[in-house]
Amino acid sequence: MFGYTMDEVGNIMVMQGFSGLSLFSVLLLMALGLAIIFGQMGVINMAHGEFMMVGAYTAVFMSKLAVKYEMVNSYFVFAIIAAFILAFLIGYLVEYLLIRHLYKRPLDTLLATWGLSLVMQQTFRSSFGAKEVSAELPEWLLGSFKPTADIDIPINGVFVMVLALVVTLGVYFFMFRSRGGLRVRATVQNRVMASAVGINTQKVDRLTFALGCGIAGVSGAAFTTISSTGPTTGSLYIVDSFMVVVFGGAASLMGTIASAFGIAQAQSILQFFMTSSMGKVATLMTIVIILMMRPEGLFASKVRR
Amino acid sequence: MSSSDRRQFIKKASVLVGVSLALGLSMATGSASAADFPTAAVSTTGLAVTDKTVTVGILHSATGTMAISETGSIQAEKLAIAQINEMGGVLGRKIEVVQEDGASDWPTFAEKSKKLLESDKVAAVFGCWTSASRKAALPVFEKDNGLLFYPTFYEGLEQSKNVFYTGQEATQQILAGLDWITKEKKAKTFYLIGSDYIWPRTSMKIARKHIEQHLGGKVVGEEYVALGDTQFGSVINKIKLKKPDVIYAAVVGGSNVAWFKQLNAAGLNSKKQTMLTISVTEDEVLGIGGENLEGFYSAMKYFQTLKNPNNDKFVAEFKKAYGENAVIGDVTQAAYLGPWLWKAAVERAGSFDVDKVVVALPGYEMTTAPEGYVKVDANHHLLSKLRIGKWRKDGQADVVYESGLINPDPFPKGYQ
Amino acid sequence: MKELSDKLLGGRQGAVGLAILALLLFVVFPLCLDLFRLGLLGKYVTYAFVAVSLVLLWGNGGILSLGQGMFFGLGGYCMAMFLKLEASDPVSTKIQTTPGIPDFMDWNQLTELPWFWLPFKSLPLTLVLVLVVPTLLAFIIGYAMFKRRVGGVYFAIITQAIALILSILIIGQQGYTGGVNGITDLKTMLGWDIRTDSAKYILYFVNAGLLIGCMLLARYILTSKFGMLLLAMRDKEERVRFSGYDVSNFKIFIFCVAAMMSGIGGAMFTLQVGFMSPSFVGIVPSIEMVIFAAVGGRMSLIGAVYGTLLVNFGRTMFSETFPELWLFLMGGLFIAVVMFFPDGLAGIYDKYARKFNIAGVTSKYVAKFSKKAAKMIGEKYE
Amino acid sequence: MSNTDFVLAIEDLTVSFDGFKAVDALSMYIDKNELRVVIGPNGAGKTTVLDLICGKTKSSSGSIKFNNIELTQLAEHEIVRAGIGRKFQTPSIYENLTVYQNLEVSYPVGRSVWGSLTFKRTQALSEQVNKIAAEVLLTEHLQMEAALLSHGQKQWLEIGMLLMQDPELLMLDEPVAGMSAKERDQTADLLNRICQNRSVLVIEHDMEFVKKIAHKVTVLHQGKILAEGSMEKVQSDEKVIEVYLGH
Repeated sequence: MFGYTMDEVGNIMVMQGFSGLSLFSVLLLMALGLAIIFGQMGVINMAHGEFMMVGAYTAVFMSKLAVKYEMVNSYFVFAIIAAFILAFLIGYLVEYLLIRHLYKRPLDTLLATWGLSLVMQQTFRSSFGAKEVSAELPEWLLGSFKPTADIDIPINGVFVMVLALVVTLGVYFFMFRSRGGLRVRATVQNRVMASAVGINTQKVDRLTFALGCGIAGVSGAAFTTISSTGPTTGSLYIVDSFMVVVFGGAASLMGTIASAFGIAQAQSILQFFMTSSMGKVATLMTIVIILMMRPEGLFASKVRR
Repeated sequence: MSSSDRRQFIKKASVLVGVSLALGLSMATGSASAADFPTAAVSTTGLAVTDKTVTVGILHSATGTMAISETGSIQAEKLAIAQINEMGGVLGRKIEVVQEDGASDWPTFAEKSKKLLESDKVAAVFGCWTSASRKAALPVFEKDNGLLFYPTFYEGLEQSKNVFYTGQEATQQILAGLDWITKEKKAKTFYLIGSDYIWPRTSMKIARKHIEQHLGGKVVGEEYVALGDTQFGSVINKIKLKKPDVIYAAVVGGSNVAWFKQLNAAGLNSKKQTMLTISVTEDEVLGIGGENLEGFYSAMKYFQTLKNPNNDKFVAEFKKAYGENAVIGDVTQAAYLGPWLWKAAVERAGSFDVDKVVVALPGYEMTTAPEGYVKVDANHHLLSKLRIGKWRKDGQADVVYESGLINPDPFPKGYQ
Repeated sequence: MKELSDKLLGGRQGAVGLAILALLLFVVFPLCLDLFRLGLLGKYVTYAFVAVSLVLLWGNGGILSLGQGMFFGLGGYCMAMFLKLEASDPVSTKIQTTPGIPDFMDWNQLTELPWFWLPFKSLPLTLVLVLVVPTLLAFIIGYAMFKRRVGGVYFAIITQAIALILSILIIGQQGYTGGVNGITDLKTMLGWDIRTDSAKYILYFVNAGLLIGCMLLARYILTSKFGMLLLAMRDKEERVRFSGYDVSNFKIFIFCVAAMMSGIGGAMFTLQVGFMSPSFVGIVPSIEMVIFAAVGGRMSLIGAVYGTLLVNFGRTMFSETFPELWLFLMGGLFIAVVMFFPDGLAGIYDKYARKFNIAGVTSKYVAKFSKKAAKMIGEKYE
Repeated sequence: MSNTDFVLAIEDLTVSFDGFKAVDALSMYIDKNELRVVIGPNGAGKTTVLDLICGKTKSSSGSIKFNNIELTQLAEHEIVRAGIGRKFQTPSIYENLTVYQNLEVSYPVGRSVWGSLTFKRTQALSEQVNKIAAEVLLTEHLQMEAALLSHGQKQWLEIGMLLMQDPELLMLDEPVAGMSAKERDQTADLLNRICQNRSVLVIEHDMEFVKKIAHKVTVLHQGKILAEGSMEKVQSDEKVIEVYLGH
């Protein structure tokens, strides 16, 4: 076929399948935090990418410490936990100072968080410099698995995939199997009723927002293994994240997962057969056209409005 | 004369010239001073020249996305100006600097150029980094008859009376590098990949013509990624399918970091794959991480590890000024040349007037450049060498090849 | 006639406000600022077109478009294409492989002008296209979205994505568009050199005049029944629909008007700055223009203009003195406006200044001053 | 089927949300100048029926004919222009506009984009506004911002806005919710006046109020008609007592 042996084509298909899955987990990690904040709470968090960068810079910072104390092989797990905690705390603070005053004005959250993203970018720049930085990665995160001589499975891809799975399961169990999640869902569905039955909705809001930010932090830390860390890197993620969430039907977690999968496969295949930048344009264009025909997203159910 | 003989010769010559130049200068500063060059005589077009000072402009992005790249250039230009002032300035006048921020926004570059030229009346501007910012500012320089020293290696296809290009144009950076890798690595097949904008596309066009028409090689793939895209999975698989002898890369910015990280993770490290890139300098390594670059090649005219007395001194002073951890990339060095070239031209012309300076500079041979000997061509670009650096894990490169002097050719016939 | 003038000026209060703005733009600034600063101001004024369009669309209509930069850019590109063709005559491009086409096309191996460049050989056609191209795109987007009742947040996000697509396309198709460098080195318009000092003055006044014109049009729309319906739709879209109005048509119309105004701004930008690049098409400029409108006051046409001018002057001043602080200030300002002054400068003015009838008092001085100023201008240009 | 006599003829109307049939094979007919009240327990499908008639919800099957015009395929604004006005459960008025402007927006002239841009405020308009304002007892508040009205006045304003359109069929969803006893009486009078030359369809819970106004009552239960007829007849119906009036 096209002058290649069947073996070669087979190997490429395996690896191409893997890069589709890997892109899927990247998009999913990117979008999960936003799916909670935007999908569940209706807050348009334009600083989402910057919260990811909080995580990324935490990882970079931890790696510097790790190099100093010779813990390069084990620090990354701690870095991810630290990234979660730090982003969670900042998110908590931001909700308290900013977001809670704006719940009735969703478009204004967009503008205010855009302002926030500028401030955060400059903070990164002032504290870590304008240049891109990179985290010292442990040996076990580098290189690739080789199930056969001609197939390479990137370890960092696998790592991101595993992390995406863990975080998704975590979110799922929290939202649908715990009392905390029940409170969140109750508050989202009917704020007045929830507070009437004794749920502290303000607290729930704050924790939900902080949780979304925390997850963004985790994904940011994970992405230091596959891409860059700089003051403005966060802005690269924002459109993709929103596309995934909106395309999935904002309020549905399953929708987010399915849409991340769909977009990842489409982009991965299109970028294989077209040039990369045209593949990206074609993907975005498809999403926009589908959204124009089905504005409620792919996975919203029909209800009396 | 073999290349090593020649290097020897140039080294000796440069030491000699350096010494004599230094002597000459000390004489100038010692006895001459500004009094020998009355202001009315050296500045007839209303530039900001007084009996004691002359004002120049620095115009780079201190904020915004391009600040990452342009910071080094600002530092180098300021260092050069400080050194010149220490030596007594230009025509006995201390250089004063007006620094403007282009804020990574192209119209701002045009507007700040206008301010520097029309309000501040600066005698020269050292600045711009991206082609887009230069293209935006260029009409202003041409209209107001200003003087710009532009440091970045770029796609060529431009030549202006009002601009001197201290970095390499595309053919200088590309042709010799491809020749070397074809010979050294017996490369026959090439895969070209770049960010999707004008510099990579022009560079790849030249590379493709050279490979196909002069080297007898074959281009098996040509790929462009959107600026800022960080997902390379599919691209890497395409490369694996084509199995090129050499990947020839010009990916920039955040994409560049993702490209190297993901390439390594996909098993395409330097043990298995030869890559020659024209978009990685010491500045980029910080973000990419030395471990991801180790063993790959860059084609540049300058690397920080270059061994010559000029460079040793330059690196030492740069680190003294900006800290031990400061790194110096190709563009930073090119930016450092700007003020020195301007000083030389002014002294040759005996005047700050742009029209005279512009005529005086071509033909000038500079022996004190950290990169070694350079000469200003009539087309306002520099004759310079190309080096191939092999990256080490610590983020520095070993220079494994050095070409002869290459003539700049911004409008290459047969490559358009 | 009385009714028409009321509609255009928005009553006495509106007329005074507009008169003060016109006085500033036409008399005070040209007298006080040197040509360099005036050129900057002219550039900011082109952004004000977008801010005014956002007052219509977002402040009054409740439709937040994060893609206004796209229309600004399209208008600008239309104008730039005309100017570029004029600058690429066969004589001045004789070193090219194919003389007579723009330089970037030649570098990209194009040997003839692409078909969509052909209309831009004619100035009248170009002027029409400056208006039509942005409007048409807005119509297509608006028709697709509003007929399906996509609104609010979704509209904002989708317009943002479209702006991103357009900017990737422009950057990627550099043989046709000039790529990331944009269309540069524009010199003359029908032989008239747009870079000379006198041309700068003329363009500035044309620009300011067009802005006032757009504001009058916007004022007319807002004071007509259409304007009342816009407000009504913003607050209770459902009710308007069940009062017998086809809401989507109204939204499409106002989106098209806003796009057209932004396009005019873009074309004037190209003329004054001398180039156009994709950096005006993407997400960041689009959101920044929303910021301008928000700072000035999303409900106030005049406020939005002042907001645009102030934010941009602030940016210029700050980036000259404290570049590091600029983003903090801009971000902080934006948060503060959204949180504490949702109606922006105009809101603050309404709250405090109107108490003291500032407008009434100033209008007297304005009348006096304008007579003097007119005299001065006369003398200056004699 | 000839149903020319009826203003509104609903036949075999069904709508389901994800399998749940909110309205199930419903048929209902309304005469000229009739004032019909629909009652039923929560979730019986009352509001959904109004939504279906005015086009807010699209039916799964069945037909709705208004003066023999099929409504199910029309857009909302076309249904309104055909002559149907609808008041929502919670008062739906433009809080940021004055009472006068609220009424003006509802004036059925200048309904196209161009028409609204060239619309002139005529003598006829102000006369109509004043007449309607008097009808709904808001003459004194014409220049007041609508947000400042009392809850009852807001309900009246919305009715007034509908009257501006002069509809042939007026549909009111719980028009007296949140009103004082006096206001209820005034509203009952208002409704009795305005059904002189049009049909009115009302959803209401308040039985006292229903008694005052209803010509005929329809009882809905689980998307189906449980009973229909005069108030007395319905009140004595055993099934009705069981599901609704009983508790």
